[in-house]
Amino acid sequence: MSSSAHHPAPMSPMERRVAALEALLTERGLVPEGFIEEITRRYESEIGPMNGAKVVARAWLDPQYKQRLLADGTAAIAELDLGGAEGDHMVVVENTPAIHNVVVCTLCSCYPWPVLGLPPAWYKDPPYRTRMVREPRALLAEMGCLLPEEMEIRVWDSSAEVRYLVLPQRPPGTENMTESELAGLVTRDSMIGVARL
Amino acid sequence: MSSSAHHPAPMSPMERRVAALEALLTERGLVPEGFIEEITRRYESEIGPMNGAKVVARAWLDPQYKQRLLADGTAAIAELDLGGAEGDHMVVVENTPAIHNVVVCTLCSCYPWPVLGLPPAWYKDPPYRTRMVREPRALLAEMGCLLPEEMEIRVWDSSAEVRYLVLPQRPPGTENMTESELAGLVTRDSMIGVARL
Amino acid sequence: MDGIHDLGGRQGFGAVAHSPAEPVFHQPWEARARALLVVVAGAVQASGGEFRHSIERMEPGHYLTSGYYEHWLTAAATLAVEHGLVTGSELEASAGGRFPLSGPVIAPPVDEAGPDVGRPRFGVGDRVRVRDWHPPGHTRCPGYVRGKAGTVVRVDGIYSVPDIEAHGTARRYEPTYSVRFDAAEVWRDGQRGVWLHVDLWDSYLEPS
Amino acid sequence: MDGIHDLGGRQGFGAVAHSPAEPVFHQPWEARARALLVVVAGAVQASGGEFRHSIERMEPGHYLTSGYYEHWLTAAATLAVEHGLVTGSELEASAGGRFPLSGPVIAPPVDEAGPDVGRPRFGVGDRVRVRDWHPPGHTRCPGYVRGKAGTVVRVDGIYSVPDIEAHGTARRYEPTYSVRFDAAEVWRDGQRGVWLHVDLWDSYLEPS
Repeated sequence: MSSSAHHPAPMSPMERRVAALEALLTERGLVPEGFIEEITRRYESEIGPMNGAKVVARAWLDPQYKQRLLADGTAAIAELDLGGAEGDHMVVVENTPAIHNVVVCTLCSCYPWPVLGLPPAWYKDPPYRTRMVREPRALLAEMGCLLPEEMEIRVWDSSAEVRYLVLPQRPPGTENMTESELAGLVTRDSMIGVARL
Repeated sequence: MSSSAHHPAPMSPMERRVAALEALLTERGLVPEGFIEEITRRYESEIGPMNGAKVVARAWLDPQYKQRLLADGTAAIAELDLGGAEGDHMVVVENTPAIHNVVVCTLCSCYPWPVLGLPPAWYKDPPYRTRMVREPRALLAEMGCLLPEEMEIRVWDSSAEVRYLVLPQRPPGTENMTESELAGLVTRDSMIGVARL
Repeated sequence: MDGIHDLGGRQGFGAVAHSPAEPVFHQPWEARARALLVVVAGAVQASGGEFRHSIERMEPGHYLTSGYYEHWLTAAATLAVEHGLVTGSELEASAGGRFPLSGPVIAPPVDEAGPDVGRPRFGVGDRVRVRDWHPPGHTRCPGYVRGKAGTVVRVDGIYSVPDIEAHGTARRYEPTYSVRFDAAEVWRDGQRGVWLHVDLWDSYLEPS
Repeated sequence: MDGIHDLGGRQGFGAVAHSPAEPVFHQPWEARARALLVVVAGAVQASGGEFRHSIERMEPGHYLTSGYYEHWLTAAATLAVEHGLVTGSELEASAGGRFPLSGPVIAPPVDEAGPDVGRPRFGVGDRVRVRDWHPPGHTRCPGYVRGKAGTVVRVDGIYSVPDIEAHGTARRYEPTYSVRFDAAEVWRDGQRGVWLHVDLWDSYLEPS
């Protein structure tokens, strides 16, 4: 055993607070064994933007699926066995050559977990939440998403129960790709709407 | 020389920042010798609520002075040799049995320096600035200034060039007091309007 | 509550620290904090409104200088204390230091939820105006659209009103609408071709 | 600028830490910081508007977690850097650590001040409405009265408009008015007998 094992790094204040709450709740019998590890594993490995990418690829390949997806996002997404918390009321908004969609939550951090996983830090921090509803064209450009001046921007503030997924445009030159190859092209950012493909 | 003189307390981050700016400005020849000490001395000993208290006591004793004070605060205050920065445009607002006045600066910390000195920390901090324009009756009560429900409250937000002084009501039982005894009764809080006498 | 969380359109926050990909949790404690909120919310049967409001009540300086999972931990601890699962002094003793909790609820408790709204009052294309109000409790009506007129573009389901559920056991159900606002009318800055869509409960709206 | 400094009516800040009397300066560095602002403002000929805006541009989390004299020091250092008296790296080297400065001006520079308003447009008793606007630069028009109607109770002198002077060397002069608002109309909370008076420049107002 190395000497460092005898002297682990001191806990940070945040680690101490988390450990304190966990210890007290465990003492009260409120934390089932393995619960924390299991929920963490699920969010780290089972959900994430790879799920949304499958939905997008399917919509690109299957016009009838796309129609169902735009008409009832929740049901069409459930066809791919996706759903659950923060995905019970899904609305899918479609990018076109003339329209760009982008999603934000100004009041907290609402995000469609089943299709995109947990939100990245920048989505939850004040700069994005303050600016995306005030100056989306400038902010998108700053984030590397330059839109032609005549392109209409539709910002969706997830302030109630609906969660939004952006359906990006299918990039040109992808005519011969398989569904799984297409899914590999779809980035998280393109489904939030801070990038185009 | 004690040993502590050889090991002065380490400077706090704020002390280091102030020292850094001071050193650089001094190096550029921008800080006249003794300037900092002189300006500090003036704000620590020459200006303060004792000045406003003189104005109030005079107004209580001299009805004509009071009339001039309410008509043109700056000029009447200047009669007592008071004036200067943040006191160039003074308006005096009078408490009556039916009206209570209170002063705030929601955007920064404007305050009538020549008559009240520099503002206390709580006047400049968010709780006072947020709440005095939203729920003045509840906040005044919380600060110990309980007003009858039927008393009208007039809040003055010092958002432009005018600075406000509240003229408190003269307390009963002070008929035989001298001007200087009366001035001794007048508190800073009563001239901001967070207390009555 | 006109709280620090109501950030839409506020200025001075600088650049977005964008990263195209990042770990789900940056530190192991973030994952544990997140799971503990699930534990507490389940144990005390907290509604979504009550959970969100427990974050909104954080001391504003703390809110702005801490990340999302510190918000969740603060919410979990606050709800645990408010519902009597643990005490603040137990938390501080166990943590060996300060354990900041959120501030108290400043709105009165809601005993009477008022009548449900079973049918949408508005349809797609209707012009509506957001109430120009300042409720002291939890609300999902963002400040930046209050008093503004917009157009209903979608009628969604019927959902529990957060303003009610955050403040007691009473519930009221109302339709929500997606309402479209011209960004130039909201910000009066002449920008063109930008539409802001906000999802709003029925009682947040008036006919326009 | 809809900045963190525009605090009137915001909620969640808790109790006022009132003390009936206190030292003018709590620490010797506070007095020195205050004096250094006077030095810098004099050296760079900063207008009141430019000075205030240099505080308003502080990172919002820093603004809320620091006191008044840290605001002044940050303003002094920011103005000194922006006017080329010192550099940010000189400050950090000399301080031996971080020296946070305020963020950049986000409003465009003002070259044309526009015409002065030599006579008051409004008189005592006139009903006026505050412009419902969101200027990106410095302004002394608090957010909580924007769009609200009130009554002129006093006409004051003619003063340099802060919105102009904060952003260049141009100046515009206008009358200011003290405008009275019924607190119940501002906050829609039914409170009675409370009048809010805000001092506003001519161009902030429209006839009502």
